[in-house]
Parts: sequence; structure tokens; C-alpha cells
Amino acid sequence: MSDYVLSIQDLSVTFALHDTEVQAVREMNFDLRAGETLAVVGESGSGKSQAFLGIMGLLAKNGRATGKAMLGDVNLLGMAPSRLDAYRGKDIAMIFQDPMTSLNPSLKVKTQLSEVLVKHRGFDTRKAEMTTIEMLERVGIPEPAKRANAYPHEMSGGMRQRVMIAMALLCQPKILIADEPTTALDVTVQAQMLDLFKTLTEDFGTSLVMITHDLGVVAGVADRMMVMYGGRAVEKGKVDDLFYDPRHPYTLGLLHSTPHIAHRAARLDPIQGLPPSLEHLPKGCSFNPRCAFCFDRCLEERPPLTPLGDEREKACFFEGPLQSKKVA
Amino acid sequence: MLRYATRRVLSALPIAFIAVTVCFFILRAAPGGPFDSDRPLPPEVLANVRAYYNLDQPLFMQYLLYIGGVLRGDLGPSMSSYDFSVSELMAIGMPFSLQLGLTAFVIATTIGVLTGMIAAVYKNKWPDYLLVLVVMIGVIVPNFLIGALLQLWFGVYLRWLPAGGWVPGSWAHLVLPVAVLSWAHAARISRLMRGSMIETLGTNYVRTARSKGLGERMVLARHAIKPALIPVVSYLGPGLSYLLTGSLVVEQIFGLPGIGRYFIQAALNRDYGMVLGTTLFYMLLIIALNLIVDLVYAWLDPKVRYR
Amino acid sequence: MNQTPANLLEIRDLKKTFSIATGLFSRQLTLTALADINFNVRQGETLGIVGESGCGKSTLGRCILQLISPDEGQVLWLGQDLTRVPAEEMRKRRADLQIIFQDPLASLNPRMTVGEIIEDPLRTLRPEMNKTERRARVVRIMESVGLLPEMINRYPHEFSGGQAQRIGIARALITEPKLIVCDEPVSALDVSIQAQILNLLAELKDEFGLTLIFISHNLSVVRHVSDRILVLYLGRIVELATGDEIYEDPKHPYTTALLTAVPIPDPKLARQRNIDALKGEIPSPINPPSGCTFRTRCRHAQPQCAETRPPLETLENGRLVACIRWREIEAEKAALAEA
Amino acid sequence: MAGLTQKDEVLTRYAEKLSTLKAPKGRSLTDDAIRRMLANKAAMVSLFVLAAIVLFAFVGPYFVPWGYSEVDWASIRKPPDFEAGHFFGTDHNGRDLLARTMFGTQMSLIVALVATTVSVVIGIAYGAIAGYFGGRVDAVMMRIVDMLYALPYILFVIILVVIFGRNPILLFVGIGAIEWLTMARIVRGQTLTLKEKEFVEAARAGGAKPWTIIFRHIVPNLTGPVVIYATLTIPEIIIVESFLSYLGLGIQEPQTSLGTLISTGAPVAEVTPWMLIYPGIILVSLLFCLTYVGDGLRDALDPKDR
Amino acid sequence: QTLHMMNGGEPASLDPHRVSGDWENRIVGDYIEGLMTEDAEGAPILGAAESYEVSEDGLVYTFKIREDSVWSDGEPVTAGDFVFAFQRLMNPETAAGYAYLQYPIKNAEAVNAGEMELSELGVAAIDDKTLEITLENPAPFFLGALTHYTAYPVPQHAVEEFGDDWIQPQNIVGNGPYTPVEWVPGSHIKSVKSESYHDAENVQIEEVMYYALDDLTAAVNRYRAGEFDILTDFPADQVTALGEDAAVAAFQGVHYYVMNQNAEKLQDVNVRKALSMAINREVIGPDLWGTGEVAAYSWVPPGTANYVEDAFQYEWADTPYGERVEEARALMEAAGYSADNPLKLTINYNTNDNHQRLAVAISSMWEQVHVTTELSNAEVAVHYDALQNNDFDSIGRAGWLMDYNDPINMLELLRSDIQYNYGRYSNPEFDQLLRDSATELDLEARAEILAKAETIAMEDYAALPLAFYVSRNAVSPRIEGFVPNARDVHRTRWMSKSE
Ligand SMILES: Nc1ncnc2c1ncn2[C@@H]1O[C@H](COP(=O)(O)OP(=O)(O)OP(=O)(O)O)[C@@H](O)[C@H]1O
Ligand SMILES: Nc1ncnc2c1ncn2[C@@H]1O[C@H](COP(=O)(O)OP(=O)(O)OP(=O)(O)O)[C@@H](O)[C@H]1O
Ligand SMILES: [Mg+2]
Ligand SMILES: [Mg+2]
Repeated sequence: MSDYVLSIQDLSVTFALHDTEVQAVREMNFDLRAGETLAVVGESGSGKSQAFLGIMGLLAKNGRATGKAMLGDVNLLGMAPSRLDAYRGKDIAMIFQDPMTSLNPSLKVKTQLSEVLVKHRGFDTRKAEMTTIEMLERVGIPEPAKRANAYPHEMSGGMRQRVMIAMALLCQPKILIADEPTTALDVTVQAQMLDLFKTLTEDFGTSLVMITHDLGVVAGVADRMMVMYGGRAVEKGKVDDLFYDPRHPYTLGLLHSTPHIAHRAARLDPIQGLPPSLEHLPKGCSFNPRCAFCFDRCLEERPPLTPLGDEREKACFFEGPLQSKKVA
Repeated sequence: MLRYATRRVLSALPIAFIAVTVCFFILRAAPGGPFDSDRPLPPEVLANVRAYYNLDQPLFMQYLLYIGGVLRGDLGPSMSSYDFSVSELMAIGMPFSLQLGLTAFVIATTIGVLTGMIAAVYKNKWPDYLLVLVVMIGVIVPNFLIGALLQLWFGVYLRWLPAGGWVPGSWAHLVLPVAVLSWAHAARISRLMRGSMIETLGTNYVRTARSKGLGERMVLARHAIKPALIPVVSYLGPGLSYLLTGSLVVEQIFGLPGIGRYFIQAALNRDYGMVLGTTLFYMLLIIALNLIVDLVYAWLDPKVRYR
Repeated sequence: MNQTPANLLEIRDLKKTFSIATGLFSRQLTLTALADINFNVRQGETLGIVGESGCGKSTLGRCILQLISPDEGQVLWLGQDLTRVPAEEMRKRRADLQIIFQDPLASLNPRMTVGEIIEDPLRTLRPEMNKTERRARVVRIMESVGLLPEMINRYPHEFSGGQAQRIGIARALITEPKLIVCDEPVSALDVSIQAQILNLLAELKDEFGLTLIFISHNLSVVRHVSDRILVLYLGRIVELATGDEIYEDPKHPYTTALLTAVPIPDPKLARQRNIDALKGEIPSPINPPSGCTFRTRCRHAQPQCAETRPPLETLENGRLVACIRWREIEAEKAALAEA
Repeated sequence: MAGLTQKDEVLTRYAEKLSTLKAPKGRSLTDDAIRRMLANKAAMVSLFVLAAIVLFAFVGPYFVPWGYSEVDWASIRKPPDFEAGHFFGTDHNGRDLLARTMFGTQMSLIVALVATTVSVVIGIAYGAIAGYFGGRVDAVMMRIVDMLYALPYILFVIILVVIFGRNPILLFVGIGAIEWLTMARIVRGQTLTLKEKEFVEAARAGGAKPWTIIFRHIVPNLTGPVVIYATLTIPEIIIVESFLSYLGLGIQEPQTSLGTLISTGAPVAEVTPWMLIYPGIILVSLLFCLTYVGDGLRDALDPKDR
Repeated sequence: QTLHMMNGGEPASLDPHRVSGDWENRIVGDYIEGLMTEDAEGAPILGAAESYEVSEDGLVYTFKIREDSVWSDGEPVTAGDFVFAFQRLMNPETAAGYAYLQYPIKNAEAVNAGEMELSELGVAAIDDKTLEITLENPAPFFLGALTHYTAYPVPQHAVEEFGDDWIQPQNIVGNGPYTPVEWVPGSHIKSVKSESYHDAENVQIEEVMYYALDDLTAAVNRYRAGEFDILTDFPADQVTALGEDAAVAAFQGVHYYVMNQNAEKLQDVNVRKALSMAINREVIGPDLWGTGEVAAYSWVPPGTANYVEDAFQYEWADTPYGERVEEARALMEAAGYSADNPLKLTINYNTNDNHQRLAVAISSMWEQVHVTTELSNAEVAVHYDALQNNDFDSIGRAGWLMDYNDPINMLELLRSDIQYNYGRYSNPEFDQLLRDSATELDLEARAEILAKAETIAMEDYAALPLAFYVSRNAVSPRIEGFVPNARDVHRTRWMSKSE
């Protein structure tokens, strides 16, 4: 498995609730090559964030991750936090979804950023701060030297998000997990950020995991893509394949419901029905209540993730062609 | 900020004035006077003594005289000490109280914060239970008892430390008083710290800090401590003022020349001058300390603003 | 909707500055978050607001709702200036004016269950409802934003980002307001749920004449929902026009830049496309450039742009643009197209 | 908003079912807290011991041979003597220490309960209001607190006694009234930061009245420090009570309290150790239990923490 | 040699005209010496005076002041210093709290009340070393009264130079065996031996540390830690912890309960008698307090000077307690009280452990004679405020330590025109006897008159004497020359310390 920088095997994340357990991520598998960008898309609440928090050892107190997460040949899961710290921030960094609560309200931005450098790269404070300011400039914060002295609440949502990005990039980690890194950015800055990510992957061989809902972003940066539904990966493959030839009805549904800038439809076309409850997933395929292609087998049996060749996998029994509307 | 602080400092004056006024009249409303004791004075002597302290004047006149004195920087005489005025007594006791109080403050705050953090990290595990046990003794066992027990143990049985008294420059004499004084203070801080630390440790920004691989100690020391300190800091103002002025029991047990005893005894002795003096002093002290606390809030949580 | 729409909301000369302290005793800096903001929102329309991150969109939303008070200017709600309405009055108004916060998790009380959070505005603004009625409504609204009613007793931190966002949406919808300021309401949602929510909003708009102020970075979404679009740059309006006009015929160079940067959900196209992202220094609101604030990044900037602040020019059919060179740029473009 | 979804009727029925059904019924912080409290071993053991102490104090007196004020002239200051029925020994006056300890515990429990409640209620309300409204309100309210800190409270209590006569309620109020000051400061400090949180802004946007915001949104988020500080207040109250009683402002002989028993027992710890040890054990276990219960309560009231 | 003495309270002053407590007396009496001073047993001996003469009528005392008596700054002690001192004492402006102790001096009371000029005070300097004091009435206790600090000389030159600050350690001048050199309020006062003292060669202790310490338990601990040589008081319960070192001695003073004679329910003398009889005084000292205070069946402490041999004692004192209770109950029943209709009393006492125990015990004793009691304690100021204003329900605790060794000092407490007759006991016959005693020159006749007065008051049950005081000291075996005595005065000059 040495050609993969990160290899996830059978990752499950469970949360203990007062009377039950919620399994937020179920038997997730994927591999990540150096310099590759993997996009993770999927239903909101399908366990995207928790899967990666689990890998980083950052779950909430009631959460527990099982399985394996091989970073090179060390398993990150089940590792003592003190040992994990050698990898976190340095080899594997994460940009969190919620930039407001993820930044420390009582520390200056500068402090929060530069400490990574001090810790992992052994810089002295001054040099670390200089580097920090440079990095802030790269993520497009105006007047970075001044803004470095600001507290998070004095910044707009987008600025905070860029601060988070800068924080994760500072140590040039081997693996960067970006959890919806551009939601609060306007498109011009977003484009800048995506550029930045591209530079990273192309020039420094950083592997990027991009969790996002914006299919436009996926289309722009990702090499491969993983679609999640109800805690499971339901389809994986190269970006082009998935976009132009989705094999799972959910993937298809997603593509359909995307609003498009070029024309203005009266109504968007969402997938019918409610997302599933993770506490009691439907029997058989979790997507079956909302699936137009559902047949008897789907109600009884859970479709396994089966390889289709060319790095492509799907978890669906339906074999026929899905009426795919090409996205122009 | 500077303006805010200035305003607060200036506002201290009218408040101190009100406090002294209120105090003056409560004091006179309380039954018993400074010369009621098991040795009653014959009327003519009492008349002489009362005249000596202007107590024969109408109440309002006395009040004016007192305020006039205060404005001139004279806190008046103490009725239980002829040889020293209130200001002199306070001035003599202050350096010692400062030394004792600040030492205890620094030690207790450090210990309290540390133990609170440790307890939070090991929440509901044995280090937590143990620390709570040790630390809470300071609050649960009354300090006169702790004082007496320490005195017996270290002074009488082991003879390791002086059982009391004060020799300038001798740290040995400070050990036991500081221990008694700081124990309860440390306990309060530790408890508050533990609670808020647990809350802070559950926040997303602590998660972020952990994701940076800083190491748990760094996460605690840099990221969690500041937000967690807010309730602790709220307590520090009253806490320090208490350490500086409320060390009555410790002073009595160890025979120390601080100012703590004036604060309670003066009221019991109806030592009018002294009660007013201590009230004024305490008032200014607490205003100053609470001002500092309020400024520290803004440092701990930059969202807190001043108006 | 078919009558001459009344102005539900009018914003007049709105200005908001923040003072930020940089050190314990150092001088305070003033940051102008919003300046010279003037626009109207008609009954039943959706006004999209787009713009650079940090340009003051959320601040504008907050000012409209009187969650922060503007330094200058008026917020006229049905002709009444909200900035002068007494607090208790304003509180009652809030049944009609709601906001969906940008930061989903932070705006949820960590010690309340989701049910309580969503129910909360009802308890104050609809005192006539009883508990069961309120509950029923909460459940209904949760369903319609795609939250499972069984989650009703969970605490906010037990939700994903998108779920938290839907809680915020549910809370804003529950009082059946007349106007909702939506601050990035769908940024954390997957496209399917996003579609569901946008449809829901559209439905409400059609049926009840709900008015929306829709702040988003996702231009496709904005395009989809908005009747008119307001483009902000560094706290000032640079362009205001109908959705179609903006998308088909942007006049301000910043609007153009925005549109070209929109990511396209098509991998091949995306790869072909060569976005020329804006270059140049991003100006700071603490210390904005003289004249036109966009000039530091504008391809068409000329020395004269640095001299005067471009006035907001009213074009035919109420369209607004703040650029002194838009005609020339238009001409250049036309020339380019011909060539 | 009838048209919100097409499933209106179904949903209304669902909602009704929910409200009658057990499982997902409105689970509030309190229900939740109780459940989590039950899961906390230290707290449960402490609660159990507390219950035992309460029984000891309130039911115990019916089972002991001596009354708390009864003098046994035959055994003054005697160590525990099972034959005479003095299981804890006797005090200087020949009164049975067991009976007195029970009575004292009773008194202290009542005093602690009432005075703590008074101080917590005043402290929270005062601190939260000052902190939330801020500005001038805060300045005035907090300066009043500063002033109360400085005024010699003993005089207050003395004057209260003069005005209202000796009255246990006065004692509670008196103590509570002293102890709320720090509580108010802590609450205010927390409120200052809480009110800047976005969820408070959200509540405001939801049309909540200032009072609603304070008591529904801010106060529940204060429980951590409040519970902790309340458990810290109790020992203090017990000591203050004994001090005030000593000055003749509180409980009168032959009635007694734990604090009083301990302060009479402390100086003679070496000579007549039983006079300190027995009430001491009760006091210490009582307070430790309260501490652990307080911790348990804090944890239980923190939904994030499990 | 340094003597470490736990001295109790913080001195209010070192000015002999301003002090009022025995803790101050220890310091002041070590640095100033009056005409008379105390020997090791506390009995009056010549001090600054080398001889004295008393006139026939007992009204004029002439003192010869020691030639070698000098102030510590070298100035001679003169008769003028004494005149100055007495005038200063009586000067209303000085506001000396204890001035009344020297009221036997002619015109003293009037001068102190501001009704006469200072110069009219009956103290005069015949020459530099001769002093003449004229009394109002003959007073057999006057020589004893002169040992009191109110009769001390003050250095006129120093007082005139420094004013009220003359007692500051840097200015202070004395004529006694020691001179204070350091005063740390709240901690201690340090005095060192004065070489100019007339008896300096016999003074052993070089340096005295008088520690101020209010907490007696802590004091015992520090004593046991070896930090003190002498404890001037200790909690009775700790007597065992001190073992052999404890020195408990009878002390002239009485613990008593005031009975409010104005209270309706206490106006029946038989009720008062019953109350007195029902108290088992024998348990108070040994058991309740544990220091062995002697039961008081009379008003004047036994061993008081200038008094009759067989002083008054209740005739029922020797009746077994059980019988007494029977008798008392009978009296109460006769007065109309019964178990169902008990007499309701309140015992007021000032906050103190011993007072409390006593009150608890007495209330339980009284229960046997149909009395229900309520206890009510208050801090000293409040308690005495109430007593002095006769503002208490029925029973109030009080105590009296004799200022000088003479029965009149006790009996005066019951005089109807005196303010600290808290119970407002009033019997013209008693008052008349006291007045008679003042002019009676013959000591024995005077003693008889006073004894008669005591009997009257006691038979009237004017108050409830309970126990006579004891003094409690703990003295390290290293200290010699500490003699327990009834005055509880132990001047340092008689002591020595071995290492
Ligand atoms: N602490 C927790 N306790 C219980 N359930 C939790 C907890 N944290 C998350 N969950 C649940 O786990 C599921 C997965 O959450 P996750 O945050 O991974 O979703 P997501 O895919 O990132 O969604 P989004 O796109 O909305 O961010 C959600 O259904 C959420 O409700
Ligand atoms: N409380 C505050 N104190 C100081 N500055 C503030 C404060 N709130 C906002 N600002 C500043 O005001 C400007 C506008 O902020 P605002 O949050 O309105 O931006 P926005 O348009 O919503 O951006 P985004 O799209 O990133 O959310 C920013 O520069 C921000 O830094
Ligand atoms: Mg997520
Ligand atoms: Mg915003």
C-alpha cells in the first residue's frame, strides 16, 4: 500500500446517544495518492465530516472510530493523542467546516497560526509570524500584517475561512483535508483558493481531500470523487466518469438538483423525500425510499460497493442505464 | 479603553463617598457604642470621652466633621487605639498584609488554576477525585481549624516551623499562614477552573488546536486556558481583596500584624473611626480590583467591549 | 404580485462603522463596513446580494434587522423608520422580519434542544398558541427543511454543519415572516437539499408573498432565486439590476469578474476554462483606496478612477451602476466581440 | 403556512403522536440531566450518603435516648459511653453529643439550603441583568455590589436583628444576602461574554424579550460556574452561620448547628477529641458529597459533555 | 535573657491615663513606677516613693520621692511630675476612662466633671521630691489604689514636648525597670531593661516581648511550641495540655447574674431566692469550666482586705443541693408557679464560651423549679448597652474584677445611684450604710458597716453571685519569680529566666 499516502479501511464512526447509538460512518474505504485530489460529496449529515474527524482523532466525546487509517505505514486510529500529535498539523491537516467556532475567540489570529510553525518546523516566534503574514497574504487577506493582529470575531465569515485555510497550509502537510473550505468565499476569492490548492497538489504533491457541496468546485479541482449517502460511500470514481455517467441514482439526483447559472429554471429538481435517519436506516439499500429505480431486491438486501473497473465502484443493484441528463 | 478606565477610576470617588455615608449612618444606628464594655464608665468620664471624640455633637455635625477630615486625608482617630490614628494603623499593617496576601494570592491562584486544569483533563477519573478531595479541604474544613491543626502539627509536634509570630524577612514564619490563607482560595479557583475548563475542552476551537498537533499541554496552556479563565477571573477580584483584608482568623491564630482584624473587630468594637476607615479602604480596593478584572475580561474575551 | 409592488423596505443612506482596538492602550481604528447604502425591496420580491467576502453583506443584514444599529441612515419598513422604533415595538415587528444566520452552529443555543430552538420565536411572538400546536408546527417545519422529526430532542452539537443550517432556516420560517434576510442559507447543504429549500422558499414566495433578501456567494443559487441583484464591494453598492440583466449584461467590472469566476459543475468545461481571477491587492476596509475602491484590482482602471468616488448612476429601468467608465468598457467589449 | 408541505394532516397527526409517545417527547435539559446524573457513580454515591445524612439529621433524633438540650449531670465532657447512651460522648454541659450533632446537622442543612438558594437566586438574577444590559445599568449595579462588599455586613445583620428581632429567617436572608455578591460577579462575568454570542443575537432576532433572553438563553448557559460556586458557598455559609450565631445573631443555645459544634470542638481537639471528630465527620462528608453532587450536576447540565 | 510573654489583647495605648486593661497594665507597669508598686505577691510596696506619712484623720498623705528616681532620659522624677500626672488624669480633656479610680482624692470627681479648676485637685508638690495628696474621705485602700496605673507619674517634660505622641516608642520615657523600644501593632511590643532604674542591679530579665494574641487556643499551641515563656490566660479546657505549667489562682472578682429588679416577675424576693438556691454552684468551676472557680455564696470575695473575718454567706450554702431544690421549688410554688405555669425568663449573656456553658447549665438547673428560660447572647457592646440601659428581660450576666482590694469596690456595684447597678437594685438602708462607711475612720467599725450592707443586699437577693474568678497563667519552668497571687499582678522585675 506504499503508493498511497493515506489508506482508509473499514472506517466506522459511532456516536453514543442517551439511549441509542448512531452510526454516522459505516465501513468506509478509500485510498489517496500523493498529489491527488479526492472530492467527497454527498448528502448533508451523511458522515463526511465525522469520517475525517475520526481519522484525525478529533471526534466528540461520545464518538468512537473503528477500522484502520494508514498514513504510510502507521495506523492513526486508536493511537494515543500524544503520538498522534507528531502527525497532526504536520503530515495531515484539516480545514474545519465551521470557521467561526473553530477559531479561538480569545487569541489573535497571528498567534493561532504561527504556533504550528513553532511546533512542527521549529521556527522562532518572529520568523513564524513573518511566515504567517506571508501565508495570510497568499490566501488573500488584505493588509495581512494588520489583520494578523485581529481577533476572529473582527473578521467576516470569509476571512475567517481563509484564516483556517492558511492555518492548514502553513506546514505544507502531505495530506490536507478541506471540509467545505470555500462556502463563505465569494467566487473570485474562491477561484483564488482553488488555484492555491491546485498549486499545492501539483507543485508540492500534497494530497487533497475536498469535502464540498459545490459540484462546480468538484468539477474544477478534483481528480476523483466519492459520493456518500446515509453514512456510506455509494459511488466512487474519476470525476469525469461520475459527472457524465453517474451509475448511482443518488449521484444522478445530485447532478439534477444543481442550479445552473446559465439558465433559470422555475423549480429545481430535488430528490424526493427526506434524508434517512442514521438511527434506523431503511432495510436493504438506504436510498430505496427515495429511489426511482428501486426494485424488490433493493428493499431486502444492501447493495455492496462493487468495483466496475477503472477505479470505479458503486453500490447499487440497478444495472440498466440511468437516464442521465448531460450537464452542459 | 483608557477612557473607560479613567471613567471608572473617577466614578470611584462618588461611590466611596456614598459607601462611607451609608456606613456612617448604619454604624450609628447599630446598638452599642465604642465604650460599652464589661467595664462601664461613670457618666462624667463617659462625657469626657465622648467629647474627646466629638460624639457629643449632633449626628449630622459629626458626619460633616468626618467627611471634612477625610477630604483632608485624615481618617480620624481609632477608638480602640489612642496612640495611632486609623491611617497610621492601616499604614503600619498594610505592608505586611500585602506581603501575606499577595504571596498567598500568587501561590493559590497558580495552584488553583493548575489543579483545576488537571482535574478537568482527568475528569471523573481518579486524579480528578483525588485533587477535589485535597483541594476542597481548604474550603470544607474551616480555616481556624486548619490553622490550629497545622500549628499543632508543624509547630508543636514536629517543630519544623514557627507556630506563629512574625519576624521581618523570615519566610519560615509565613509558611503556615500562607498555607491556611491560600488553601481555600486555591480551592475556589480550582473548582471554578475545572468547571469552565471542561466546558472549554468541548469547543470546536480546542478541536482545531488539537488538529494542529500542538500537544495536549500546549492546547491547554494556550488555547483552553484563556476562555476558561473567565469565571475564575470574576472570582479573583473579590478573592484578592479578601486575601488582603479578610485574613482575620489567620492573623489571630498566628499573631500577625496585618490589617485583617480591623475589618471585623472594628465593627464589633464599634470603633467608628476604624470602621469608616476600613470601609473606605475596602471600597477603593475592590473598585480597583474589579476594574482590573473587567479589563482582564476584555483580554480574555476580546468580544467583551467597554462602553 | 401583479399590482404595482409597494416598497416593503427602503434603505436610506445607511452607514455602519466598527471601531477596532488593536492594543490595550493604542489608538482605535475605524473600519467602514457599509457606506451610502440606498435601495428598496418590493413586496414579494427576492433581492440577491452578492459581493466579496467581508464587503458588509452580513452587516447589512444585521442592520436591517436592527440587531446592530447603523451609525447613520434609515431603515424604512412599510414607511416606518426601524432605527427609531422603540425596542418593545421592534420586538413585536420581529414576527415579520426574520434572519437566517450565516454561521449555523454559533447561532444555536448549545443548551437547548433543536425542538426548543425552533420553537423559541413562537413562544414569544405567538403567545396564543398552545404547546401541542407549537410542537406540531415545529415538526412540520423540520420536515419541510429536511430534518427528521426524530431529531427533535438532540442538541446542536450533535448535528452536521448542513443540519445545523437547516435548524436555522426552520427557526426563521416558523413565525411566517414577511421578510427574511437569508445570510448564506444554503452554503452547507448538499445540492439536493439545497434544491428542496430553494423550492420551499419559492413556494412561500408565491403563496404568501414572502420577501427575501438573499445573501450568497453561490451565484448560480442567487441567479436562481433572485428577482434583482445587488452587488456590493467594500461596503458600497457597485451595481443593482435584475437577475437577467446582471448575468447577461453586467456593467460594472467587478460584476463581470464575479461572473467569470463562477465555477461550472462540468469537469471538462471547468478544465478548459481559464479563469482570470482578479489580480492586485485586495483593499482593506480600514484603509480603503481613494476614488473607486475597486480600482486596485480593476483591469480597466485609469488614473482618474483614483480621484473621485464614482457616483451611483441610475440607468434606464432603475438599474444602478457605480463606475465612471462603464460606457467606455461597454464599448471596448463590443469592439472586442467584433474583432 | 398550510401549503408548506402537502403532508399537513399526516404531520399534525405525527406531531400529536410525538407528544403522546414516550421516546422523542420534548426532552428538556432537566430530564436529560437527571438521566445523566443517574449514570454518574461518584455523584450517586454522594447522593446516597447525603440521603443518609439527611435521615440521620431529621429522623435520627427519634431514636436516641437523649434530647439535644438535656443535661446529664453525671457525665460532663465524657467520651463516648454506650452504657449511658452517649454514643458520641457529651459536651461541656453534659449534653449528648449525638443528639446535638443530629440537631446541628438539621439546622445546618436548613440554613445551607435556604441561604444558598437565596444567594444563588439573587446572584443569578442580579448578575445576569447587569451583565446583559451592560453600560450604565451594569455600572450602577456593579458599583452597588462593590459597595456592599465594602460595608461591614455584621453591622447590617445587627441592625436587621434590632429592627426585626431575632428570627431564623433573618439569619438565612442575612447570610444569603452577603453571599450573593461574588455569585453575582461571576454570573455577570459569564454573561458579558455570553451575550456577545451569536445565539443570543439569534434569540433577539427571534423577538425574545430581554428577560426571556436572560432567563431562557443566558441563564442555562451559566449553570456550570453557578453550580460550582454554589457548592463552594455552602461551606462558607455554614461557617458564617456559626460566626453570626456566636455573636448572638443566629441560632441560640441550646439549639446548635454543625458550624457551632465544630468551632466549640476545635480548640479542645486534643483534650476532648470526640467533640470535634463526630460533628467533623458529618460536616466533612456532607460537604464532600455536596461537592461531588455539584460536579455531577455540572456535568449533567452540560449537554456537550458525556 | 528575653522573656516572651503572651499578653492577650492589643494595647490601646501605652499612656497610663488612656489604658484600661490588665494586658496594658503589664507593659505600662513595667516602664512606669508609681509612688507605690507591687511586690511579687501583688501587695503594695514602696515604688518611686521612698517613704510616706499619713495624717491622723487619714486624709493627708505625704510622700518622699526617691532621690535616685530618674526618667529613662536622665531627667529626675519630681513631685511636679506627679502633680502634672494627676491633673492630667483628671482633666476632662484627657478623657481618661479610669480617672474615677482616683476619685478618693479631694475634688477629683468635680475636677474630672469639669466643675472645678485643675489646680483645686488635692495633689500638691511641697518641693521637688515631696508630694502631698489630700483625700476627700479617709480611704484605707488608698495606698493600694496608688499602685494602679492611674496614679503613675508621667514625664511632664516629655509630654509637653511631644504631646500625645510622647508614648511613641521613639519618644517614650519611663521611670520603671523597662523601656518600650518597639511596637508592632497586632504583633508585639518590645521593652528592654532600663539601666537608670533605681533597682536595676536586681532586675534579671534583659528584654521583654509582650505579644498581642487574641486567640487563646493558638496561644497555647505557641506556648507548647516553646515560643512563649508565660501565658497570661488560657482556655480552661486546655488546662490538661499545659500540665504542671498551669498556674491557677483565686482572683478578686465575681461572676454574677443581674436580676432585673424592675421586671414584674422578679419583684418577689422569694422568687429571687428560689432562683439563687436552685443553682448548683459547685459544678460551675470544676465541671463546667474545668478550672476550679470557687462557688460564690456571698458578694465580697473571700480574702478581701479591710473586711470582717466571718463575712456573709448564705445560710443555705451547706444544705445539700437536692434539698435546696426542694425548698426552692416550694418557694416557687408558693409564688404561684408550677410546671404548667412556669416562670419565663431570658438569660442575656455576652458572647463567650464560658458564659454560654453557664447559661445552658443554669437554665437546666432552673427547669427543676418551674422556670423555663430562653438564652440570648450578644456581642459585648450590645450586651452591655442593654444592661446599662436596663433594657433586658430578666437575667443578665455580668462580672466584676476588683480595682482595688477593698469591699467597697464590690458593694458599690449595688448602690442605687450608680450606673452599673444594672439590676437597678435599690434599698435606702443599703445606700445609707455605704455613705456611713465613707466617713468612718475606724477600720473595724467600717468593716462592720460594710458587712451589714452586704448582708442586707444579699438577703434582698439583689443579684446572683455565682463564682469567684480565678486567674489562669501558664509559666514555663524556666521562669522563676512568678508568684501566683490574688491580684494577678506579676511584675517582670521579680522574675528571672534560666536557659
Ligand atoms: N456528537 C454527535 N452525537 C451524535 N450524532 C452526531 C454527533 N456529531 C454528528 N452526529 C451525526 O452524525 C452524522 C454525520 O455528521 P457529519 O458532520 O459527518 O455530516 P456531514 O456529512 O459532514 O454533513 P454536512 O455536509 O451537513 O456537514 C449526522 O447525522 C449528525 O447528526
Ligand atoms: N464586530 C465587528 N468588529 C469589527 N469589525 C467587524 C465586526 N463585524 C464585522 N466587521 C468587519 O466588517 C466588515 C464586513 O463584515 P461582514 O461580516 O458584513 O462581511 P460579509 O460581507 O458578510 O462577508 P462574508 O461573505 O465573508 O460573510 C468586515 O471587514 C469585517 O471584518
Ligand atoms: Mg460536515
Ligand atoms: Mg457574512
